[in-house]
Amino acid sequence: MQKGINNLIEKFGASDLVERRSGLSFITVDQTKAVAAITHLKDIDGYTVLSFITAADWIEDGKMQLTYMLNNPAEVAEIAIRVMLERKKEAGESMETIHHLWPNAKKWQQELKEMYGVDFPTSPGVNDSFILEGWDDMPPNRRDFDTKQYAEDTFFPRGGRVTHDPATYMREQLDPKDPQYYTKKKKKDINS
Amino acid sequence: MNEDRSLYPEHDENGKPIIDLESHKFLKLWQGPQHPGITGNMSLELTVSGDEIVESKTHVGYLHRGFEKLLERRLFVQCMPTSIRLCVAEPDPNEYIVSTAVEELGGIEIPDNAKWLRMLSLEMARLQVLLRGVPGQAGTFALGLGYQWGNYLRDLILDSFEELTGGRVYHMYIIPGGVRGNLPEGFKGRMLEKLKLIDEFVVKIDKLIFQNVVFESRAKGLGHIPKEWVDKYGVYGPAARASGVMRDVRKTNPYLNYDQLDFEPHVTTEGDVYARSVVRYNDLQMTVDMIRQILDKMPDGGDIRAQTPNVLHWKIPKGETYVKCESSRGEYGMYFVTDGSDKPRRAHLKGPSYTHANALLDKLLINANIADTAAIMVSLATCPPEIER
Amino acid sequence: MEEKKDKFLAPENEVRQVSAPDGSIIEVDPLKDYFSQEKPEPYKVGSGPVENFLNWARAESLWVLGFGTGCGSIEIPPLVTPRFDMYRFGVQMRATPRQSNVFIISGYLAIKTLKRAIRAYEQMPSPKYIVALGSCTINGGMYYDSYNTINRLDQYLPVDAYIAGCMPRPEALLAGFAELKKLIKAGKGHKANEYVENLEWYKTNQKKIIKDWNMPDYNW
Amino acid sequence: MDYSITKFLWSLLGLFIILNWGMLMSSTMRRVGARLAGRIGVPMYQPWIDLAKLMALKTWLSHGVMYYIGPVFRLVGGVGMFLFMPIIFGSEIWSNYSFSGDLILLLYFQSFGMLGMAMGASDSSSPHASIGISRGLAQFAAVEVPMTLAVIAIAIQHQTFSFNSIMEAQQGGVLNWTIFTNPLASIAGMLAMLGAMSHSPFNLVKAPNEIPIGPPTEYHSSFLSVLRTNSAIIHVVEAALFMNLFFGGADTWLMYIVKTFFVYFISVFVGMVFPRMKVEDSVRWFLKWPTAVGIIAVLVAAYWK
Amino acid sequence: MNIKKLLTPFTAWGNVTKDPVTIKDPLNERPGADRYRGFHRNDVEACVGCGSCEDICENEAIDLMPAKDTKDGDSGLRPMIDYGRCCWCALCVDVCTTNSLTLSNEYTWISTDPEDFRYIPGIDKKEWDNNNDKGWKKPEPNYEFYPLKRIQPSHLSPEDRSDSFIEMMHGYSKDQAMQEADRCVECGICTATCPAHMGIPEYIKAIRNDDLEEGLRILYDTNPLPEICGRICTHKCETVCTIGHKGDPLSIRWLKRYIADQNPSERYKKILETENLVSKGKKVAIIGAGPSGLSAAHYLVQMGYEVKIFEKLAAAGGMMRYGIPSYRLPYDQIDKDIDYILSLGVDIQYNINVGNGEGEISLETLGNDYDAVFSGTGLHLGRSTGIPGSDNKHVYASPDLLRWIVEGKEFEVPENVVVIGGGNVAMDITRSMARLQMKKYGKVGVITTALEGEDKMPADREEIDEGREEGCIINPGWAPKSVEIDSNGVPTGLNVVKCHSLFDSEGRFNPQTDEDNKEFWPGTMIIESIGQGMDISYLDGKYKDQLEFGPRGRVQTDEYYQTGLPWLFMGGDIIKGPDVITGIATGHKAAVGIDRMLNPEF
Repeated sequence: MQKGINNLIEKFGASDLVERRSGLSFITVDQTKAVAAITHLKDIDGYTVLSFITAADWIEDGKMQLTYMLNNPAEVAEIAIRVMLERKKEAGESMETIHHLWPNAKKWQQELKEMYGVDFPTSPGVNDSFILEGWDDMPPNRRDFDTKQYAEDTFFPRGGRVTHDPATYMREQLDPKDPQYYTKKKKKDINS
Repeated sequence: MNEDRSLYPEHDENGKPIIDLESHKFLKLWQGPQHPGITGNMSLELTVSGDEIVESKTHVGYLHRGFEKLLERRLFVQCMPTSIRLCVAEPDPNEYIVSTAVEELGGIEIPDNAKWLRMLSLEMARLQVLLRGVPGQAGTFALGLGYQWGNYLRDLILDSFEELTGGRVYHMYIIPGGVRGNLPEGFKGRMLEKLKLIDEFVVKIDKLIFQNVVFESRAKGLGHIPKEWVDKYGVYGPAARASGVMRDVRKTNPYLNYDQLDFEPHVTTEGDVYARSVVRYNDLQMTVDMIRQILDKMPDGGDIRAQTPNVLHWKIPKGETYVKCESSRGEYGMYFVTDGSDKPRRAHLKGPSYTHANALLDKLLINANIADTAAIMVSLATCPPEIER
Repeated sequence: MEEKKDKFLAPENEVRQVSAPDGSIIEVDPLKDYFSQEKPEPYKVGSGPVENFLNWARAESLWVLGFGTGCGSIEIPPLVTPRFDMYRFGVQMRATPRQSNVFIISGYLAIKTLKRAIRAYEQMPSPKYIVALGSCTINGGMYYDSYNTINRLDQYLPVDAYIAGCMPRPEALLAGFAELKKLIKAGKGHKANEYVENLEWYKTNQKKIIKDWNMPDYNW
Repeated sequence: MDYSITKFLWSLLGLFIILNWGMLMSSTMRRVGARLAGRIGVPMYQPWIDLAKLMALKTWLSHGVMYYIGPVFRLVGGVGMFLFMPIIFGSEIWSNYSFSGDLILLLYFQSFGMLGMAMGASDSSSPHASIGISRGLAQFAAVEVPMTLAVIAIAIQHQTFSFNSIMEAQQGGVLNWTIFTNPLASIAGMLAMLGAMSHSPFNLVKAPNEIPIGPPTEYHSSFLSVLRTNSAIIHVVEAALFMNLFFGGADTWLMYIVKTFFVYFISVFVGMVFPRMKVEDSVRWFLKWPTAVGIIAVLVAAYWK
Repeated sequence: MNIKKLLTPFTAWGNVTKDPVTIKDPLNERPGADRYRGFHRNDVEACVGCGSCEDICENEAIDLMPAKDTKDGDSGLRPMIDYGRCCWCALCVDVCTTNSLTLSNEYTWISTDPEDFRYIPGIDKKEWDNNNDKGWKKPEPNYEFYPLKRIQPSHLSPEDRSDSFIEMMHGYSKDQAMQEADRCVECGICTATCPAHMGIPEYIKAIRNDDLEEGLRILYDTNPLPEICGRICTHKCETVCTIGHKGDPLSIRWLKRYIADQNPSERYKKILETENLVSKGKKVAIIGAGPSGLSAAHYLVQMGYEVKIFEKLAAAGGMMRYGIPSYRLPYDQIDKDIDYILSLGVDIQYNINVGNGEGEISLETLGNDYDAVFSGTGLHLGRSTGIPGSDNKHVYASPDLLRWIVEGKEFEVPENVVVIGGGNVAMDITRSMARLQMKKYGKVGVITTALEGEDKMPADREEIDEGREEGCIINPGWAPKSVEIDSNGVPTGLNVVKCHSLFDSEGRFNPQTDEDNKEFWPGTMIIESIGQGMDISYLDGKYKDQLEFGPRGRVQTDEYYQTGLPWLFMGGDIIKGPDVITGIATGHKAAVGIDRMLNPEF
């Protein structure tokens, strides 16, 4: 087991350990203990590099997962800290900032605020727009944002395109009179 | 370099410069997005006093396409054409990390021949970037000659890519399960001929750039990254190696068959633009050597792809992984989450430019000359599409 | 009526009061002061042998704006370097829109870039031409379902020639320039006038997607 | 016909020839540079097409009066330099308006264009133009020092401020050229020339990598064509200046063309293989080496006489 | 100042002596590489319009547009590419099931009109259609986007099965079924080809999703006899399966059987939501409990009719029960399907023949008593070759023998048997006889011959191969000449001559034989299995005039199998086919026709 994991489990009550391969582990830490755990990993266990912070939206489970990827260059080991936030319907989950540990964390936090709506109060410039400009819809990376629908409504693709499903089209051609006689819908109608 | 610049502008107690634009002592200067001295479509909001930068802020998002969102609605194989466009200059690491993440979570073992071919395409991609990037560093100081020569050779490498993969810039060569073709007939011979030309080129740019007094005077001491910053700010690849920290995924976490190759990445301690270009220059030579080794060691033909399930409805069980490789700019990784469906739940690209171009660049540009911004950016090899994705 | 503050207006563009050296207070409205608000007029298209000669000159001296708006810009360096060398065809790169008359839209346009592209285009002196590269400018290409890239360039800017490909090779670009030259020599290179004549329509389309329209309608 | 009118017409013809030669020279140099890079380069006639094209573009932008006058000043600087320097040594009709103190006037005209540009650029409301021109003026001021020192050294050596006399003193063989008779002044002067020609490494003024194009950022269409006309003229005239001072002048048009080409080529020869220096570095450099050589040259010349 | 570093850069001027490396005429001099991914080409003859390219295209750049006539295995659609979307990744080429789609190495296309960039490769002629050797093609072998090899279900070895009538094919296990289902590209061409238009891709998808109840619902939408069809269907779908162009077609039949096998019969009603069927009060009579009759009964009872079946024999199933040996189709599986249909409320009367004779119920009675009559009486009479000696009593017709085997009727099994015929029924009787011989003598002595050559035999390939594994001699390409009969009136064997072609140049049946190349195959029993005939004598009488008869004595019907008599519908082998799935399809459609006639508002 790679360095630091025992500590995480014992001191910070981490759970759901997945050892993906040698030198890469995923582990869940409670939201309240996450920053302490990360600080511990950085200061004591040598995980001195923050590879990235990102999120994954588990809308079905009502969870917003934050992933902190920490790298220990000396041991060639990586730990991903998962933090499961309660997902809110209209964005606005909140998490403590870690920009005091790594200066560039503020950019990821700014990005998460913009793209996922996860707030990091006290992170500098977290409310500034980072990638998007003049965005007035829900944070686009949230799972319930339908990018295709948005694109079709906003950017109106070139029209005049139709396509045919081979099975339907063939049935229409081979059985031109009543190609749909077998379909479920019609039979249900009859049944009712 | 050594003058005392602390007097101007004054700083408040937090160490922030006090900038009053109304005083007319300062000027707001936008470098980009329409600007020849910027690495791609991004911009720097500079506050300058005379020729000196007192504050810098990186603005990105001009190339944002929402890749991570788009990948969430694509089948695993459909992720490939989309994700290779994450970084235009060097698309192959994108192909590699996405394919490998899919293979790892889907439990596919690729044939040995495909591993060698993947390495070949990754190293060729690195070579074509460095052929532009090494002389491009001098190009930012308006010495465009090496850049012109380098670009010609890059075109030759792109020709090889075209032969091997069928694409000039977007290769679509590495796909889940393996690669999309064996070496064409006579490829090795033609490649070795081109490498000979590159050997000549390496000597020529050494004379033109690294033996050049003006280049040396401008690049030395510029954009200095101390060793402590490497971890703190997240510096990767050649930039970290120029500051005396060994960072090369090929060496530290060998993937594919890199452990069978004989190579030693160059490490130096100066940490300035000159050191970074020297490290890149050595990388260029090393890459040429590695391609020779790969061509020498790789088997003559064989299986190119392991059989995957039907790609049209390939479902991968729930899991997450982080796959990384060494791009010409440094560690290039993909955080990939699957949820048991036929599409990824989350794909997050981690490119070195993200850290290089944001906090680090803002820091490095303070007190630099306007004329040096391009040089510092190029030396960090910032690539905007991988910042905003 | 209370004036609603535009939430997208950048702070430096807000109307503000500045004290002049003599102590008086002046109100500054940067949007009005920095840009010309005049509605543009279409220019006159001449005819006869002089115009033919000028068209020839325009065609043989294409100055391309160095603005890499998308992936396609990766194929511009090969064009100015030994392998393809477009200088010999009279195509040159310029660094500023004022001195350019060809705008290569190199692929997809994020909305943020579109805003800059519109400004750059409007700053170019007429007659000016747009060459659109790749699928993305025709019908959205790869990013047809992206929330941040446009689908059809012709809705926002007048396009003279499209080059198919993702991305088009340098040779295709050279062929595109050859085609553009043909158009100009035939006197068909006046899309800039179309833009001015249909300004309303273009502006409506542009404003539909550029939500933070904090610039004048037309600036040059 | 009145003498002054014929003189004017001859000068005009000379200007026309020099303008065309300047454009031909610039395309030639670009081709040489392209060949060095392995390219073919622009067609020989490209500058003329560019000029015609620029004329044909619509002008629809104004930044105020100085914005219009700037290019005119610039052109006046170039034409002025041309007018007060004899073209062909010993030829009455190609002597232009040279007079006994023309060298002093010429030094003045050298800065005239730069000042005009400064006025126009600063009025063009582009920060890049302002930064460019401030760099330009700083560097120009530094270049003037060794340049003036070299001119003073030559003036002392030949005891004259007249081009004709300086050229006359250099006749009768290659070894009579100033470059051999007064090598120190020549070195100072030639180094200053590298700055005056604004080629790499001393072209930060218009460095597109930081400040797109520099002072002329906002100039387009016919304004730009005026600037381009001027640059075609000024390259030849600057080259002719140094030719007259150090390379014995020209006694035929052929010699004129060969020598100006050669002198201009020196700056290209250096410029192609060096990156550009930062403006403070180049100021420092000019005030160091060329100035030192120039001072020695003046001292040596003063001692000798 | 370092003088060396001041002077070294000037060495770059050495390059001025070298000639430029610029390509002189880049527009013509640089064709794309051999593998270049340029513009699309399509071999429209090879393409079947399966739409896999459309499915895999992540840019939605491909539309399927009608371009040719639809025929079996070819949807008549061809891909249209939108170059406002395409990214030239060539996944469409790699996934192409027929390898017809390729990319050329042409890459220059400039237009001023953005609407130009759409075309149907191969149909809209382009200049790059002809440079066939250059450009991207699917890479060499072992590069497939879907497995080409079929997963074979386990089965009894030839030793174990050669003397037993126990079902020889085991069904798929879950893993096998999932793997096999995974190979489907969901083109749906099979759906159109299947006479019953079953929702094949949909139920295969249900297998992939491990939702077998949904699978069963999809099956019963179009086919009320899935257990039976899952075993003995002629699987026309598999012959057109697009995967079959490059590899083995999907085992659609075994997948269907997998769904049916995995659903226990007691849950059928719940899964299929047929627990409470409401009757509308109208009555339909069905003659014959074969596939078409059962199918019609199933759909009619679902639509709310009172249905009564009149069956001549003692058990339902028709040829499925009496014509197919139980090692292929065990009786319990037939019962599973039939019992479910009967449990829906279908009334059935056995051992009653419809006809004009004594103890028979006449069609007229049915026509009067019921609102509609569906007749699916099938083909029960064996056809004879008519060669000399074929009228001997030891020369049997295969339907009779097969029925006897099912009924358990005793008959003498000789040591040597000769079977004439190359169809599936011939294989059935061959292999059945082989099993009986094995039981009795411990060895097999069956010779089967057919007019057709080895490659043209109508029987399924696996039937032939399995028959050979079991020891039968299958020797196609011979024409029967005469039956040798000894003095006791018992045949001693069959004289055959080599047959080298079956049809003449105009496609008419006209076997060409080589009289010199002849053989004698010994056998004391000769079985003729060259097709079956129908018995529609019950139509005789007053209705015969109102019916129209077409070729081969078949009654002419409209597309709902309604005959000239509005209340009489006919289906099954006597109208179309012969095979089970066609019977089911006709029964289903006739049921819809009856419903439309009786309830015109639907």
